[in-house]
Formats: sequence, structure tokens, C-alpha cells
Amino acid sequence: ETLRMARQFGIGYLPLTLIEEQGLLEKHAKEAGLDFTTEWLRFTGGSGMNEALLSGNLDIAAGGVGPALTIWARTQANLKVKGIAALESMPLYLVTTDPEVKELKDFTGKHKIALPAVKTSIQAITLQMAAEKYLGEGQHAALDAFTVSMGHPDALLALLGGQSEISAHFGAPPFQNQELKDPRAHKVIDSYDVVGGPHTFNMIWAKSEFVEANPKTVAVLMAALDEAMTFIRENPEEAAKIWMGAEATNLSAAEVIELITDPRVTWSVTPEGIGPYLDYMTRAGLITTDVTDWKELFFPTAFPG
Amino acid sequence: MQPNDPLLTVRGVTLQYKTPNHLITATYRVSFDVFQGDRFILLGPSGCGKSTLQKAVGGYITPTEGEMRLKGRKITQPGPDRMMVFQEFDQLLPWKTVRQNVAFALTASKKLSAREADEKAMDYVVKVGLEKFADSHPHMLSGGMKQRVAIARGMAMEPDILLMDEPFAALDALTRRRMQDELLRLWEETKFTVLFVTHSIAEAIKIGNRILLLSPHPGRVKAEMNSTTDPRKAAELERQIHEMLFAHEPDEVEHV
Amino acid sequence: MQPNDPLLTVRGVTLQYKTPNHLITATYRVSFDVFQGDRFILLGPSGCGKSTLQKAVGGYITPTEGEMRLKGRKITQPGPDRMMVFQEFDQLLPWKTVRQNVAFALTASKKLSAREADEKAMDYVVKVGLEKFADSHPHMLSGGMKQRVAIARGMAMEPDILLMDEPFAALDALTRRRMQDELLRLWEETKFTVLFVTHSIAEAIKIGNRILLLSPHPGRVKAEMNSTTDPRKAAELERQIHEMLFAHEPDEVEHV
Amino acid sequence: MAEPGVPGTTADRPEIFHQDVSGGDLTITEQKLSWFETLYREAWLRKLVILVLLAGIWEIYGRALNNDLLFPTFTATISAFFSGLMDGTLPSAAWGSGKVLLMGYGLGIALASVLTALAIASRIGTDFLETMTSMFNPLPAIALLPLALIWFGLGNGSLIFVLVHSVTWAIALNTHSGFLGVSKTLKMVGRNYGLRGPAFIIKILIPAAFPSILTGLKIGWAFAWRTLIAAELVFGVSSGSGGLGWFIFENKNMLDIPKVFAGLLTVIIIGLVVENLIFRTIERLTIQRWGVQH
Amino acid sequence: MAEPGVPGTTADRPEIFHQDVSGGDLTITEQKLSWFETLYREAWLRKLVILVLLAGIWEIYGRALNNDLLFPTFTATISAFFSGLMDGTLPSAAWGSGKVLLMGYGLGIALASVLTALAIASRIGTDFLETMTSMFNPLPAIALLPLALIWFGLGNGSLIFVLVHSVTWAIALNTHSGFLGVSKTLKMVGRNYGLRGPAFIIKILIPAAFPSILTGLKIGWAFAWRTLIAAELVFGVSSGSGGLGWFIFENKNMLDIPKVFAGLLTVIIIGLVVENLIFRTIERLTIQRWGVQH
Ligand SMILES: Nc1ncnc2c1ncn2[C@@H]1O[C@H](COP(=O)(O)OP(=O)(O)OP(=O)(O)O)[C@@H](O)[C@H]1O
Ligand SMILES: Nc1ncnc2c1ncn2[C@@H]1O[C@H](COP(=O)(O)OP(=O)(O)OP(=O)(O)O)[C@@H](O)[C@H]1O
Ligand SMILES: [Mg+2]
Ligand SMILES: [Mg+2]
Repeated sequence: ETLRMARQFGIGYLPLTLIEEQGLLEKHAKEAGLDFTTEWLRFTGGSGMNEALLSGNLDIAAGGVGPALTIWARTQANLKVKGIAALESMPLYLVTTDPEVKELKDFTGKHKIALPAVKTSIQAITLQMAAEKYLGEGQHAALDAFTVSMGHPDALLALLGGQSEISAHFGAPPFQNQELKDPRAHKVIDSYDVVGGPHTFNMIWAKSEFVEANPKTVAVLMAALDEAMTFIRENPEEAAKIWMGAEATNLSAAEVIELITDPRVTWSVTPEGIGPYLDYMTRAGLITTDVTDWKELFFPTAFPG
Repeated sequence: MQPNDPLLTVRGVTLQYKTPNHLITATYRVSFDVFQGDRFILLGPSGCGKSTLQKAVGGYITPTEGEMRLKGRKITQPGPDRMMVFQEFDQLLPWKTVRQNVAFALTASKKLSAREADEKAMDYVVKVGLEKFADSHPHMLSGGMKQRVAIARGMAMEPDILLMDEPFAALDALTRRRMQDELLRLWEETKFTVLFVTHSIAEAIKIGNRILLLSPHPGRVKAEMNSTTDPRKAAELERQIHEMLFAHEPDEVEHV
Repeated sequence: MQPNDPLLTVRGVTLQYKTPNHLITATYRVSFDVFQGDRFILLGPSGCGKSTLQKAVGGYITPTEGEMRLKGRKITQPGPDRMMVFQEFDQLLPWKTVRQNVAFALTASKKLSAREADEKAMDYVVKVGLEKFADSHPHMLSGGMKQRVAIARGMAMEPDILLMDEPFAALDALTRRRMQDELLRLWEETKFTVLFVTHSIAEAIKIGNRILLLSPHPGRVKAEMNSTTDPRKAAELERQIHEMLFAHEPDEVEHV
Repeated sequence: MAEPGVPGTTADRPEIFHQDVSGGDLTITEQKLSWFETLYREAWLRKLVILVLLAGIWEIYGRALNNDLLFPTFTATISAFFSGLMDGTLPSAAWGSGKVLLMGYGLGIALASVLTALAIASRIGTDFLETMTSMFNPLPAIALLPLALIWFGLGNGSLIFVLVHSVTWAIALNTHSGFLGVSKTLKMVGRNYGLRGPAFIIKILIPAAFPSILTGLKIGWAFAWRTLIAAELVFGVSSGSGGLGWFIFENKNMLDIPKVFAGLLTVIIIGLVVENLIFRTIERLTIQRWGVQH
Repeated sequence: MAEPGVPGTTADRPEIFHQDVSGGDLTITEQKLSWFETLYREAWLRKLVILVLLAGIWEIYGRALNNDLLFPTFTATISAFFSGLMDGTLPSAAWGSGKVLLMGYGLGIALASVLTALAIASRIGTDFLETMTSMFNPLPAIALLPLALIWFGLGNGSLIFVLVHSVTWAIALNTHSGFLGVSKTLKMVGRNYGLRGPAFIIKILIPAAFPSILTGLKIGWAFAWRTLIAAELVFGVSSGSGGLGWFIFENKNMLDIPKVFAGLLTVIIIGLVVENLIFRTIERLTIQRWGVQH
């Protein structure tokens, strides 16, 4: 029996990298008297992964809060996909190289803001929420016209390459941190400010059917995750080394450690800050649901305490 | 089939081409019989439907009216029992050499094994005087040479009935006479049946034993007559056919 | 160019085809002169290089050796001053009707305006007896009909020199004689120059005033002689050419 | 030399002469076709049957699968299609893509024409076309992203650049091979008229190679669609302007799968319309009339 | 009827007779070519010049742009290429993609053959091919993703499925139009030999339509690469595997742009090798020898 787990790129998947590299799943499975092997699949985006999950080629998906919310909302009537655990809380920055832009309202028609996906990505939603917050009620779509879809690396290259109209990028770690190292770049908004506190960035989710059928496997997974989280909190240098060995990266060890130990980052399986997103998306009609408590997005596993 | 039944019967055959905007009648209610061993000639002016008639016998065109039977069986599709030598120069397979073109006909129609076919092919390539070009591809041949390969192929197949459409038209006087003689010599040997289109009256009389005269477009039967080998009678016959074809034309001896 | 200088001079011309594996010599050191108003015939056995020679005059093939001059200028490329009637059946543009095929030659070569070309084209289509098919596309024509369109096109162009490669080979006796007469009638009118390939000795004597005899492959000049209109002399000339071509062959009257 | 011998084996047959061969009014009674044959002869009917069958298979498979998030049924797709049609999102998306597509397609054809003309004119031109094609044709659109961004910036300029890349090589390859396949005799005829350069290409080579060119155009058309839909995602669609690709991507992100399929269905329908109205008509007026395909 | 008249205007010329026409040893002194012409005749040399020129333009433009993040110079790319070659990552990525590519390509050819055979055999087959092509050819690979996942799961199965989709239609279209363009006479010759069905297709239609088929194969080959590189990203990989597309994606994530271009250069080089070694050789042995392209 194999457990099929997915992973994407970036430092945000560090707990999963550790689980794979240190064989934590196998270790805890053995302890629990279970016998399974793990297959790690890598995806470049949430949409391919969701399709893999729905078509039964994947047991546990890992990705951003945006796709997770969408698939949860869409499957309430049938498959009931829910979150198993969060991977961490991390802030997302809107970075610009235009010195004139200090606040959100300084953006004009000559600016282009790169996002992973216009309108639907978590960055786009955060930007809408920010617009609503800083520019006023009803202004949530004010900046949509300036946004363009672009992958993180392409957006970074376009922003720092300086030969295109891209003058801002709402990205993710480590790209946003790399951008901020450039003297021309500065931060315009921070998602923690928009949401009003820390919020989960990446999480893992699965179909109810799987969780109900394999409670032991899920327990093993939670134990492994827990160990990985502890390891990260306690041995960030070691974790950074393992991550650099496993992932192709151009970051230096110091940079990775800095990312991991950033005080604004929390490594925990417990989700937080989902509420504002759920509220906003429901309000904006991006999802339809009558759920009021965002905790219903998760299986009880996410709240071990 | 009785021994004296005709090999090929054509009964009231009308042949038409349908194109999106036109309906062209090539021949109109043509009837004739070809017997075993006949050297049957189709003679008629340009565009009167000789090639069309041959293609219909070949099984490529279905008559709009009437029917054609070979050995009593209705002709419905092409087959190696009726080997065609077309009028067009592009009837050789460009991807095969001269020799392979002849041999391929024999193997593809399952007449001979590859080795036998190859030998026989070479025999016939020599007969048409192309031994020097046996290993050339068709695009390296002159017009007349291409036609000779097609003739070699047709003869090598030894079909029930050989359908030849102006096979010697592109040949010079000497080569043409050689080919005619070769055809007659082969006929002496195996007494095959041949349906031969030509536009030369002299050639018709020399090659054929029975001549079908067709009227201008659309082709209808004007006459069906016997040929002769007697030189005096031949001259008389030539004059007669000439008159029938050239009716209303100033009388002049054919000199081409 | 002096009035008595030849229109076309061919001097020691060797023509070769180079293919990846072969080098085929088509003609070897051929020389002759064609004068203004000549009806110059190329006569020779199949594959001796008649078509190749014509294509070289047409400007399609560069001699390996020797040179060709038209009106004193070296021939380097094709042009409408030398109009060709090819031996192949696929020389008509399939996307044009019979009439358009003739007219297009006239407009494309900037000889006439569209309207004039169209009228002239129709004249010539009538001359070759295809008025009924003026608006048909070439694929709807028989082999002989296609050749007649090509002949109409060549004649309508009224070039400095008309190059015709076995133009009448696919025609029946009657149509052929009509075409020959038409050609001679046109010549009487405009005294154009024509270089004519044929394999019929009788046709050569009837059409030509000067006859070039070529030896078998590779083609070399065997003789260059004058033709005649006197019927008795013509018969003698025919016999003579026949002997020269068929040397070492059993003597027999050409009857094809 | 062999003596011809007694002609035939049945030389004693009577001779036949018909005096009045011109007679008759050439009336011919054609055989009637059965109604099945009559219907079968109608191309549109045969195609309709195929389409209905395919739709049926889709519906049945969709129902059997019963997984609306992955593969909706045909009826669900059709209803999403009509609602998209009614609220105007689909037509505007299709129009957005179509505009860009036509521009890219047109430019691609123009570029292919130039390249092929050069290839026909000289050996180095041939080598250039061959080398460029074998180098660039296998490159995916993302490879062009940096250059596109530098040269054309975000938006339609870059999209068109990518489209040109996907259209040009296929059309150029087909056209060039078509040109090379034109019969020697026809080429000689064209030269004989004194045609050279562009006139020769336009008046002789293009009509003579038309079947190949048309195939190239069809393939180019299809690949233009494919590329456009993929490229609309890669090349920064600013929101508000997006075309069909964007429509599909957005709905996919929102997991509104029937809408995704409605977008794809639009592509399919446009493909069918273009094939059966435009390309078919061109074929009927050219290739079929000229009798160059059998 | 006109009298032929006095033959010619210069009938008083002497007649000429050559007795010994067989003489001479047919020696011919060919004109020497200049060294430039001799070199120019070598196709590989001309192509090399083109390649060197392109590389030069790349280098110069890269330097002028001076923006390593967007567009590295040729030398930077080449050095990344060699380092990738040395440490084995590039060859293994190329091999990973190549394997899948060949399988997809092979299957695509097989499917195209079947479809075209059906299309040649019957009218409904033709309609089927035409309808399928006009419907599916414009669909991007992502449209097939759900079905691919259901049928083949993650991994090579799905990749091959997508490849087949990108290869089949182009090849089928070209092959079919090639078949239709085969001369009527050649088709009649084949039927005359009693060839029918597959034998007729293999022995007559395929060789006769070979130029068109080869063009289809070239286009299919190129689009297989494009699709594969794009699809490797959508489909993800299971750990350990991953081809050139993945290599490019990974290095882009690491912002190692020279390596990204080294990956693309690998695609280009493979394209050049396949064109010049494989397709050229096939052409030399077939089309050129048969004299069917001019
Ligand atoms: N494209 C070609 N490539 C190679 N060799 C060729 C080519 N065309 C003709 N030849 C060769 O050149 C020689 C002369 O050919 P050509 O067509 O000029 O003969 P011809 O006198 O016109 O014959 P015919 O009366 O049969 O038409 C032949 O031996 C032929 O094999
Ligand atoms: N493919 C076709 N489509 C339409 N009409 C055709 C086609 N082929 C021939 N025809 C017409 O049919 C008639 C007879 O043509 P066919 O080729 O049988 O004549 P033919 O007697 O062989 O003439 P020729 O001696 O000139 O070869 C002609 O009027 C021609 O226009
Ligand atoms: Mg005929
Ligand atoms: Mg010739």
C-alpha cells in the first residue's frame, strides 16, 4: 500500500521535505505497526494537483490556502475535501521597484502588478481585500485592472530585469525575500496587515473518504508532521541544510536560515487567519457556502490541542 | 463459359463523367465482343472515349447504362487479369527502378515469387531495349522510354486480356516497329488477348485482327470489321477506314 | 544580327543530366543553325536527346560544353520568346480552364491585355476544335485534347521561335492532319520559326523544310538535310531517311 | 521477324456497319439510388451523425463517471455553454481571443510566405528555412517569454509573437514541400511565360501547391488555437482583457468545471465552423474544381 | 487547305552528312568551379555558416542587452550547457524526455495511420477524420488533462496521451492530403495489380505521398517536443524522474537563467541533429532518389 503525497516548490513545503528526507512517515508507520510506502509527487501548480486528487491519483494534496478554499467549497455536496493540517503561517508581500509607489493608492494605469493568477490566486484575493481595506468599501476591484498573471520566477525576472512594464510583484517566499534584497525594491503591503494577523500560507488536504477510511495513516502523518515541525523550530540550521540538499536552490545557507527563522513565520500544524479569507470570498461571491465557522474547513486533525 | 463464347462482352455501355457542374457523356450505348485470342483495336478521333472505354473494361469506371462481362462475370473492380498500359507518362512507380517496376507488378499481383519476377522482369526490359537503364528510376527516362517500360510491364504480366492505350504513340518509327513486332511475336507464342487503342489506321491494320471504329464525341460504334494481312487488301482496308473516319473531308492519302 | 545570320546557332553542344549516382549524356557535341522562318525538324530514335535539346534551347538546361545563341545572344534562361509545347500531358495549369490556359500565357508574358488575350485565346481554342470544352478544366480532357490545348497556347503566343516536342503524337490521324495543316497555314501567314520534334518521317517531311537526324543515345548529328514538297522527291527522301535511321535493319516500308 | 499469322481465332465473324451513328437523343435512364444511399451522399448529414454520436458517448461516459469536478456530462456542459452565451462572457472571451488569433495567424502566414519565397529563390534560403524550422519549431512558447517581454511587453504584442511562432513553421514547412513537389513541367511552363520571383510564386507555385498549403493552413490554424489558449496564461493577461484561454483558466482555478468545458466546447465549435464553412468552401472552389485531389 | 509553300526561306543551304557518328570517346571537359562555388555547394557548410551567424547575433544581442536575468549571452549559455553535460543532469533529463517523446511519437504515428487508412477506405472514415481533426486539433493539452488522469493516472501514461494528441492530427492531416494528391494514374496502376486495403496503402499510397507524409512527421516531431516540455510542468513528476521540461522549470525557479537556456539549447540541438541526420537521410534515400521533388 502506498500513500501518495504531493509537494510543490518553495520553502513553504519545508515540513514535507523533512518528512521525506528523514523518512519520518515510515518511522512512525513502523511504530504504529503499519506497513506502507510513500510516493512523493511534485506539482507546479494547484490546479494540476487538484485534478490529480479528484481523479484518485493522489491521496494528500499540498498547496496554498486559495486552492484549498476553492476545492473545499466546491466539494461540500459530494467529496467533502477538507484540510488535514496547516504547514506554516507566512506573510506575503507586495513588492515594487517604483520609488513613487508608497501605498496602494499610488498605483496607476502605468503600473503592472504580477500575480500567480489574476482574480483567483490567494495573492489576488489578498490584494482585493487590501483594496477594500485601504481604498475604501466597494473599491475591492480597483486594482484588478493593473494585475497580470505570471509565475513567481518569471515575475521576479521581469521585475528585476527592468525591461518590462512589470513594476510590482505580489509573490511568495523565497521570491519576495530575494526581491527585497535588491536596493530598488520595497514592500508596499504585507498580507498579515491585510488579514489582521498571521495567517496560514500552505496546508495539506484530502478527501473525507480517504481520511475516514485511513484514520491510522492520517494519525501517522500527523505524528510525522509534528516531529518535523518540532525539528524545524529546534534545529533551524539543520533543517535548512536538509532542505538545501533536497531542493534545487540558488539561496545561500544563511538566506535559508533567515527565511526559516523569520520571527513572523510560525511552523505549526494549526491553521490560523483563515476566517477573513472565508468571509471575504463568500462576500465577493467567489465561493458559495453557508458555513460561518472557518474551522469546519478542516478535519479535527488540524486542531490537536 | 462455352469455348466459343466471347471473352469480353460489352453491351449497350454508356459511360459518363460527373463533375460538380457538368455531365460529360464519353461513350453512348457501345456494344462489341472480344473473343479469346483477339487483337481487338479501338480506333476513333481524339476525345471519342477510347481511353474511357478501356478504363471501364479495366474496372475503374462503372457504366451508367449497359454492362460489361469478362468470362461471363460482370466487371465490378480492377484486377490483374486485365493489365492496363495507360496513355499517361506517369504510370510508372517513381520509387522503383525500371526493373523493379516490372518485377513489382508480378509480385504484387501474386503471379510470381520475388526471384522469378526479377528474372522475368529483366527479360522484358531487354525486349523493349532498356537494359542499359534497368536500374534507373523513371524520372531519368525520356517519354518514349517510360512508355516502353509500361509496355514491358504489361506484357510480362501475361494477363487474360491486355489493355493498351496508345502505347506506341510516343515512340519513333524504328522503335515503334520493333515494339509492334515484339507484340505480334509474343502473341504468336501465347495467343493472349489484347484490346488496343491506337490512332494510326496503319497500325490498327498491322496489329489487329478486328477493328472497332468509333464516332466522334460522344463515342458510338460506327463499324466493327476484320483486319487482313494481305498487303493489297490492307491498302484497300486502310482506304476504306480512312474514308469512314474522314467522311466529308477532302480525300487524301494518310501520310503521317 | 545580319539579315542572313541564323536565328538560332547551336555549336558543339553537349547536354548531360547529373544525378547523385549517374552522369547521363543526352547529346554529344551537336551543332546546327536555324534560320528565320525555318520549320526545323529534330528526328531521331527514342531517348536520343531530342527533348533535352529542345529544353536546352528553351533555356532550362545549361550545356556542359558548347553554346547556344538566339539572335546572337547566348541563351541563359527561359523566356516567352521561345514558346514550348512539351511532350508531357501535365503541361496545362490545372486551375485554369482551357480558354484561361491559353489566355494566361498571353497575359503572364505581358503580350496582350486581359481582354485581347481572352479573344485571341478563344480563336485558337476554336482552331484546335475545342470550343465545346473552352470552359472545362484540364482534368476533364482526354490526352489528345490536352495536347491540342498546349498547341493552341504555343501558337497563340506567336513567339520568335516555337519549340514543339512531339505535339501531335497523341492525336488520331484526322485530328493530326488538321493540326498539321493549321500549323502550315499559320506559318504561311506569319512565317514564324519552329523547332519541331517528331518521330514520324512522313510528318517531318510534310512539316519541315530542314531536317536534323540524330543518332541513338547519346544523340549526335547524323545528317542535316532539306525537305521537299514534290511528292516524288518526298517519297525518295523518306526512303533515304528511313535507310539512314534503320541502317542494319531489314529493309521494309514504314507502315505506321 | 515473326509473321503476324492469321489474325485472330475467330476471323469469320461478320463485319458490322452502323450508318446513322448520330441518331438518338442521348437519353439515358439513370439507376435510382436507394434513400439510404441518397442520404449517405450528404456530407453534412454524415458529419452530423458523427457529432451526435460523439455527444452521446460524452454524455454516457460523463454520467457513468459521475464526477462533475473532473469531467462533466455533455448536458451540463451545454447548459454552462448557453448560460455563458447568454450572459455574454463566452462571446466576449471568444472575440477577445479571436482578434488576437487572426492577427497572429495573418502575420504567421505572411512570415511563412517570405521564408518560403526565400527558400525557393536560393539555396541559402532553403538552408535558412530548414535550419530555422528544425531549431525553432520544437521550442515551446515559454522559451520565447523573455524575448517577447523585452520586445513587445505584456499583452497582445507578446501573444501575437508567440502565435506567429506556432503558426509560421508549420505553414512554411508545408508550403515549401508543396512547392518542391510541383511538377517539373508546370514549373517550366511558368518560366516559359517569363514569370520570375513573386509573380512566379503567386501565379504558378501557389495554385499548383495549393493542397499542401491548405493543409499547412489547417494545421497552423489549429496550433494557433492551442498555443493561444496556453499562452494567455503564461503571458500575463491583464484582468479584464482575457480571452478564451483566460476564461478556461479562471474557471478551472475556481473549479467551475462545466464552464471550463463550455470554454473548450467553444473552441471545438469554432474549429468545426471554420473547417466546414471556410476551409471546405475553399477546397470546393479550388482543389475539387481543378481535379487535383482524387 | 493551305499549300505548304516553298520550304523555308533559306532552302539553298548545303546538306550535311556525318558518316562516323559513333566516333569520339565522349570525353568532355567540364568547366571548373571557383572555390567559392565549390564550397557553396556543400549544404553542411552553408548551414554551419547560418548557425555561426545566429550564434553571433545571439552573443552580440545578449551583450548589448546586458541583462543576464532575462536573456543570457550565447557564451554563458554554452558554458552552462557544458557544465550540465558534464555533471550528467542534462543528458539524463534529455534521455528522460526523449524516451517518452519517442513513445508518444510512435503511438501518434500509429493512430494517424489507422485514421488515415479509414479515411481512405470510406467516406464516413473521411468525415470522421475531418470532424475529429477540426474538433480536437485546436484543443490545448490541458483540455485532455482530466481524461488523461482518469485513464492513465499521473506519469508517463498521461504524458504519452497528450503527446499522441499533439502528433496525430498533424500527421493524419498531411498524410490524408498526401494520399488524396496521389496521381489518379498511379492509383489505377495499384488497383490494377489487385492491391487493396492495407497492401494498397503501404505499397502505393505511402511511397507516392511520401513528401507530404515526411512534412507531417517533421511537424509532428516539433510539436511533440513543444507539448512535452509544456506538459511536463502541468503533470508534475514523481520523485527522481523528470525530463527537459522539468529541468527548465527547476532552473527557472532557481533563477539560473543560463541553465534554462542550456535546456532550451538542448532542444534546439536535438532538433538540428534529428533534422540533419535523420530526416535529411530519409529524404536523400527516398524523395531525392525518386526525383519526386524538384
Ligand atoms: N531528368 C533526367 N534525369 C536523368 N536523365 C534523363 C532525364 N531526362 C532524360 N534523361 C536521359 O536523357 C536521354 C535523352 O532523353 P530525352 O528525353 O531528351 O529523349 P528523347 O529524344 O526526347 O526521347 P523520346 O523520343 O523517347 O521522348 C535519355 O537517355 C534519358 O535517359
Ligand atoms: N476525368 C474526366 N472528367 C470529365 N470528363 C472527362 C474525364 N476524362 C475524360 N473526359 C471526357 O470524356 C471524353 C472521352 O475522353 P477519353 O479520354 O476517353 O478520350 P480518348 O478517346 O481516349 O481521346 P484521346 O485519343 O485524345 O486520348 C472527352 O470528351 C473528355 O472530355
Ligand atoms: Mg485517350
Ligand atoms: Mg522526348
